[in-house]
Amino acid sequence: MQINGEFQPKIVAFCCNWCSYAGADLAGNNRLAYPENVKIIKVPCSCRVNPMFILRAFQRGADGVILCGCHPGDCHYTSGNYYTRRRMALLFSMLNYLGIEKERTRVEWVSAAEGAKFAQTMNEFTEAVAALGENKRLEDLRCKK
Amino acid sequence: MNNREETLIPKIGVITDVRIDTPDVKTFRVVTPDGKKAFEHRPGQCAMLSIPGVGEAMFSITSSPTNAEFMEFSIKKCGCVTEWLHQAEVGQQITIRGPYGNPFPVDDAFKGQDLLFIAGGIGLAPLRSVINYCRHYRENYGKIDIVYGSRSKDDLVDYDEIINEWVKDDGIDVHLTIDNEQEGWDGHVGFVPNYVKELGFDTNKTVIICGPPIMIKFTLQGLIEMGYDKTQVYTTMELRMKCGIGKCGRCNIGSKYVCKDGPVFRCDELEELPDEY
Amino acid sequence: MQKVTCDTLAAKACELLENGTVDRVLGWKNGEFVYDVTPALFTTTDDIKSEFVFNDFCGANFSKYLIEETRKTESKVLVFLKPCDTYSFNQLLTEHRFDREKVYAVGIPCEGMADITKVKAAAGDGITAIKAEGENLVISTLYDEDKAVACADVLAERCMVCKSKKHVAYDELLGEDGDVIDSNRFDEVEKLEAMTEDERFAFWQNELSRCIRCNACRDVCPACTCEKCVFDNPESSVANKAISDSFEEKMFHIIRAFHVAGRCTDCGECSRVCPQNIPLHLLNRKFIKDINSFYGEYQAGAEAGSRAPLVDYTTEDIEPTDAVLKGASDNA
Amino acid sequence: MRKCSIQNLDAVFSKIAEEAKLYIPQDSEKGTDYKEWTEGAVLSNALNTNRSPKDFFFPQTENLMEFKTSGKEIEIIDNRDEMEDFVVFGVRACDVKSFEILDRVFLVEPYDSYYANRREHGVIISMACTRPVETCFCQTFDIDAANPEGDIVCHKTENDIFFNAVTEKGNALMAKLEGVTEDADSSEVDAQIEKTHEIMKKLPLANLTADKFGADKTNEFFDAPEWKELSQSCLGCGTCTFVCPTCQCYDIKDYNTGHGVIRFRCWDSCMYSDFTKMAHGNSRNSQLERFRQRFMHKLVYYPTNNDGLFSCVGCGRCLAKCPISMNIVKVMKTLGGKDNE
Amino acid sequence: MQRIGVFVCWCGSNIAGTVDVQAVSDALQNEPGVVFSTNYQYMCSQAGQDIIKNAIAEHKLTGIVVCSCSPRMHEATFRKTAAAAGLNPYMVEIANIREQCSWVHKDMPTGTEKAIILGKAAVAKVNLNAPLKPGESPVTKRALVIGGGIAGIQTALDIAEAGFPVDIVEKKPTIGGKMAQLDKTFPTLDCAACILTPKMVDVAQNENIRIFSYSEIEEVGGFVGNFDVKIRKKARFVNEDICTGCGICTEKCPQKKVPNEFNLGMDNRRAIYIPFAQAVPKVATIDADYCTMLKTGKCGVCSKVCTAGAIDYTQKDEIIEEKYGAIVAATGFNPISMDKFDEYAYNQSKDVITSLEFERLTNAAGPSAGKLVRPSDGKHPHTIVFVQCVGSRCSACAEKGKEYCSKICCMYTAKHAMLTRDKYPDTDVYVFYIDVRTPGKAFDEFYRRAVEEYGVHYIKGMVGKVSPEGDKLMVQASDILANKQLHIEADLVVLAAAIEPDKSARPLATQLTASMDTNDFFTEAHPKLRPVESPTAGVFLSGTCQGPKDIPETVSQASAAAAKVIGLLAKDKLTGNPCVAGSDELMCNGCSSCERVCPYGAITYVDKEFRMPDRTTRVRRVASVNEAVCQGCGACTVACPSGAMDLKGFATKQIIAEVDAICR
Repeated sequence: MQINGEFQPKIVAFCCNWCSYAGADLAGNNRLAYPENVKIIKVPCSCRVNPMFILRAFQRGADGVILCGCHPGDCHYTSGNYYTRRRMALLFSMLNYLGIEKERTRVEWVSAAEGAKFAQTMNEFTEAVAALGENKRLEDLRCKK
Repeated sequence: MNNREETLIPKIGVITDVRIDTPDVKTFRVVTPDGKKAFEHRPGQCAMLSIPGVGEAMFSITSSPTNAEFMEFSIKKCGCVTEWLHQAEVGQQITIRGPYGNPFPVDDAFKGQDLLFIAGGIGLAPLRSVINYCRHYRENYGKIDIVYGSRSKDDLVDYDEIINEWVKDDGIDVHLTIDNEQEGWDGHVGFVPNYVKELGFDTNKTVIICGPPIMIKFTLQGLIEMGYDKTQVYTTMELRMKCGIGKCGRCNIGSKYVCKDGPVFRCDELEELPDEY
Repeated sequence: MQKVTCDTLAAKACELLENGTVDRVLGWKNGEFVYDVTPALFTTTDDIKSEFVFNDFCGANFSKYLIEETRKTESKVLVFLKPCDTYSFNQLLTEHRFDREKVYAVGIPCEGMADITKVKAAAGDGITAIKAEGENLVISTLYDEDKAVACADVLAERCMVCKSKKHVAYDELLGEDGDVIDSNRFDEVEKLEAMTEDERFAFWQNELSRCIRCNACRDVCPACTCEKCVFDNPESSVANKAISDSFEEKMFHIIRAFHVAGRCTDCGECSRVCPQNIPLHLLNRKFIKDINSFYGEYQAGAEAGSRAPLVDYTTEDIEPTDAVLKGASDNA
Repeated sequence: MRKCSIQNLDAVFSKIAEEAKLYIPQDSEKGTDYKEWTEGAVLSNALNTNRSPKDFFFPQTENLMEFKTSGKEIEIIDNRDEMEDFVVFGVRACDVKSFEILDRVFLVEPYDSYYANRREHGVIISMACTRPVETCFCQTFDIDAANPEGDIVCHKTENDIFFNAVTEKGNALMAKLEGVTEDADSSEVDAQIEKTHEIMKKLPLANLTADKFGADKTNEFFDAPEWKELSQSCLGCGTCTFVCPTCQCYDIKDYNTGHGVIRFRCWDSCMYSDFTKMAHGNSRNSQLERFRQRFMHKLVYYPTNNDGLFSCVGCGRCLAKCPISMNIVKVMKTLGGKDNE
Repeated sequence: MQRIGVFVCWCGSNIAGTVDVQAVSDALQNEPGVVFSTNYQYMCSQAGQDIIKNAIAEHKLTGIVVCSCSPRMHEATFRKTAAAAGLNPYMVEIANIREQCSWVHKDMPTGTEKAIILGKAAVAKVNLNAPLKPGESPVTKRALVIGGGIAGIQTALDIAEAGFPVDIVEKKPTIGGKMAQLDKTFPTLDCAACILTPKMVDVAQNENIRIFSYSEIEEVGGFVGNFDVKIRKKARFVNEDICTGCGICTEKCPQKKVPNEFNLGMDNRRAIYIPFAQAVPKVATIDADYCTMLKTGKCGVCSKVCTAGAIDYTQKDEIIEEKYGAIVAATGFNPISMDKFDEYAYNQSKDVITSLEFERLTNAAGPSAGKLVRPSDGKHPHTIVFVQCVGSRCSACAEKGKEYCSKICCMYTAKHAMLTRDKYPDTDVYVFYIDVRTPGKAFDEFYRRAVEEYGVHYIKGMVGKVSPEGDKLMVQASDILANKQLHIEADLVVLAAAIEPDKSARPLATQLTASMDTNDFFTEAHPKLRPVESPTAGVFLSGTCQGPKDIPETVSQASAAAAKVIGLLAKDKLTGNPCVAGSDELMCNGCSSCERVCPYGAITYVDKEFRMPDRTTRVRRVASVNEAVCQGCGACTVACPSGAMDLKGFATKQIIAEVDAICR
């Protein structure tokens, strides 16, 4: 997708309802701008995100997927983000093993008080994905416009 | 590209009327966007209706071929396509292709015969096209008896057409029954197979049965006890059909494809086929 | 050449049938050719005597059959388990997939099974007979005279890097028990990891593009025992029956590997049955290697009831971003 | 009969490639498959390819049409692009026969236009077999491996390749190859055919006969007790149906791409548990019924509907690829009575 | 097909300023399922909610999407509106186009486009929503207060006042907390003990309140309304019921050299001690680390002299299990350690003390019996220097101290300065400050009295260095207003140390699954609208554990927390969270993966009979979710390979529909 020439990546962010979604709200309260390529999906906890959702996002045209959760130890459900950490560690390592650029996927722990960190992470991540260019390795041609 | 007719590519149909027959059966009237019938069909044939993204399913065409303006389908809600159709409103477009299956032999085996239609529940839908066809060409056929039963009064499909038209026609006897007692119903109460035995028809009739498999099984036994021969009894089958043109290989019983060689079978033909169904 | 002979197994099977401990035996029967061995259920001793077979081609892992077998009757079924099968046996027990009392497991030692593609490559085509003599196989073919091939050269890949000759679950053991071998079974994975991202993508694109989605890998895998697979279930919105885009073959294999991660015992059946010879075991081994390096050595099925890594956690686990770097650069 | 030396076979290939896309079987360390010919591609002399050439005419997935829905309206788009000509070289006798079997399914009224579209644009150059293997049993279905059918029949001898155009499509293509081929008599070819027939007689499955089966034999085999033992260890995977050159069953599915719905057709396997699953039940519930359906269709149902022509060509792929080594030969031997051995 | 209504809020100009709301509502009009789409200035206003109610009635809507502010703000409001209009409250989805769109993207076209996409995602989700009914769980009518300072005491008293039983768990041998250590309190200068002790006595005498002193929280399980807590009652080797608090043992105990932490180590106490006279419960405690009897087994003086025979050396730690409906965190604060501030020579000279130590020095029950003396030589200090903001308001990059203002130091330093000048008119008092913050009632007048009436030298400037020379302390400081350097010879330097949460707060937060900010203060559910509740349902915050505050604020917050607890305990039934997990029996393999990942143990296994197609029945082990215990985290839905386990409200189909809508 091109806007005024340069490539605008599509980023899907899964945010956990208790911490990172609140962090995103805080970034909004403090008017901390981050690129509009990022679209946030609210999930009860980061451990609700199934690897199928991440692959589905790439299939339907996303160029980068970031998963935000509470800091380990802070999870509202005590152990949710520990499981996320294990699952995503293995999944990302496998995706990279299959040759998919490792900068396309990322996990970030953002607490409800870290609005600035949320905005900064989104800026960083969008730049990293924009640098990689379009997602050619995990795309589904049928879903392309 | 060859110009031969594309079999798998459907036409567009518009639902022009939705009539609620029973709590889980609705009758849909379908025409092409420019108001005409999608295609001509023979009594007992079926058509593949589909909603893009939901799926495709085979439904018997319940309106008679003599009806020129539209085609009707009585559909019971029991799967994802039927569920979606039951939520559809008038004006909703769907896709339709067909006609599929070989029809009831109305112009040869049935001609001049006394006919006995036995239907259970939604089973009336495929028979309604034949009944109305025979009523249209009333003179070609002898006496017509209709035995139709259902779970309860409000499960009788197409109830008002039966009461206002069929009953009033001369030479047509309609025998309605429901499975168990219900106030506001003074007709017969009991299962269709027993009711057929009770009525005791003479055995020169050609019988057409359609309904749940158990009903067909017991009714068939009853008829044979009454002296009927298997060659006089016709039925339609209900199997999973995908392509509708006898190629995708899933609706076969033995070497016969229900969608191409059926769905209408004479009971003796069914006899030869293995009882896979 | 297997240490334990076919007659010892047949004798044991007949003995257990006669004394009533079991009422049926899961064993092997000859297929069409000598290398074509079919898993079979024997109920009478003379069936066993006439048709029971055990040779270098009995690679099938029986533990998955036990799910259906133990549901049929109340009586016990005899099953012969090679060392790698016993790990799947334990893993299925951990997941309560079959009733342990209804199984009488006999552990049999295994010197490694032959891979028919390697045999055909070595002996040329038109194989009419294979006889095992000492440490090699004598293969007679239509076109040229008999050829002797060393067993070691035609061993299946999973047997060359066999991870353990130790039986971890059995009611009775024929022959003595071996022990765990620290084989270099991750060399192949490390070779792939050493490649660049583009090379890896090209490698997997070429391999996975040949997949015909016949589900053989899923239907034979002892860790893939769902009542209804998520890919066969239209309600799951990821239902996928055929590959109509290169993405879908990656999706199927990544998600299948993820579902068995931490539960796969690396028995190699998926690669054995793949009609397109895709090295599927390299996907599962990558997960095993990562689990070992991130969360400590873990062998699925080593002991029944153990907690698989993906349903466990510690508060100090490695962060995903470092995990990707560690996963890729472990050997570089 | 025309011939050319093996050395300048590449010249023939490049000539053909000018006319149409050329696919030849090429080796890779993971088996042999049809790949598009490019300069310097080496023709494999493996007996059979991993995937059968059925894929050229009846691909594993094929978009039928696309729907665009907005509100209550539906628009149907048939976005098939014009199929250009292609040539498949090196097809063995069994695979060529499979096309005839598929033709009797798809080219019969009601007409399958997708298959027909590909069939018309495809030219088959078949290659006679010289080294059949133990899994071959094409002679059971009276297919002559040494002298296959096809638009152009090739015979590869010691140092030459002989071309024998049969159909007019074949002749049309041969006409274009005048420059690179020369006239030849068929003596060398006949000798080779004879030699191959000798080898065919020595194959392990040489005297496997199918005359016990055939049209209208349904009731004889339907209730046979042996089905239980034959199907007991079948996994219900789709390998045998997907490697088989004559399996014709397909499924029609819709895929929502976010901006439209693609209706596509894909191979389906009667061995799958949900093959006949309906809203209110499944007519083949157990693996025995599904297993029986597959082999009854090959050996009884298809011949009944196609005047005796069996729907198996004896290529041996299912023998080699079945995870539990259960296949049609074992079924024929078990059901066909002891004299079949 | 659902009939969905879309309502786009302007939020005044907050959204309409950078998002073309009309374009959004038009674009969403022809999304599948949408039958009505409008926009209005304030959807959350009464008028806005009426628009929704009328639309539901008029268009017979089955689901509504509100594109407005964050669901954390008004999801509850719009759910109530839908319920009032007869629609199931869980058929409502919120698209967050304010905090996550209009406020963070300035450019109108792209902002509008993103708002439309977020709207489409919400519509896609509502299309697949099913009406949910929240489950109900009983409420244990008992509250737990963790921490016995003024905050805990006030909360406990108010809850008990409403008739509910309360347990206070205090890790020290007595309740009273920091306030018990203070002398006077600003701005009214009334004596801390005089206003605290009566409340402590009330607590002791209130039959609804049980005090677990010298105890800690071992483990917290369960969820709101049904917490089950394990309390570790540390062994104090004195039988509480028998000990009368006479104190003879505390005089006779031979082990005299135990640093008295009540006086911050400025004097010593015995191995068996009562922290201070008005201690509640007034019961002796044996300090296990110093008692020779416990260490070596040779002594036992205290048991000999104890008339009541209350000493019991064999007492062990005791674990008490109790069920609670609500938990209040009141863990209080501590001054930060001065080790990192060596420029003030706190560790070199005994005469450099913190304000709390100054409180003890001026307190009649303190180490110097109320006489203000120098801790080094006991002489009266003639020049005292107060240094403000020690460790408070430090910039983030200074690796020591806290970024925030500790709020109470300006006032208590003014109090110290005024009292010192009042009691010892001959002493010079200097206060070095950055800003003097007196925001409370009668605070500024109090501070001006200290300056005008009592002649305290307030100097705006920073103290550069304090170097002990001989028995004097050379204070180098700068006076910003007069712009000159000052060198003062001080006898005593008092540092207004910053305050930080008690060390026990962090582990407790993990136990309670309550979230904390980077400074270990408990995070409140909403900084402005819900300051006394933690995001974790059933956990409330009282006092400085939530942030620095003085005593009046602490007490008011304590009562607020009590009010919230009373509100919760007054209910007989708690409507649970309906978005809980559920398993499809037909597809469940019974493999226990979900049972292992469930943090609440909400999943159990039952054997169930299934009729197979060939009419045989088969018994299979399938999962069943206890909807009252499940909190809806969703860990089990990913652990389940076959997708049998799904989460109501966040089903796999719904999330995938959202992903599709976003990436379309």
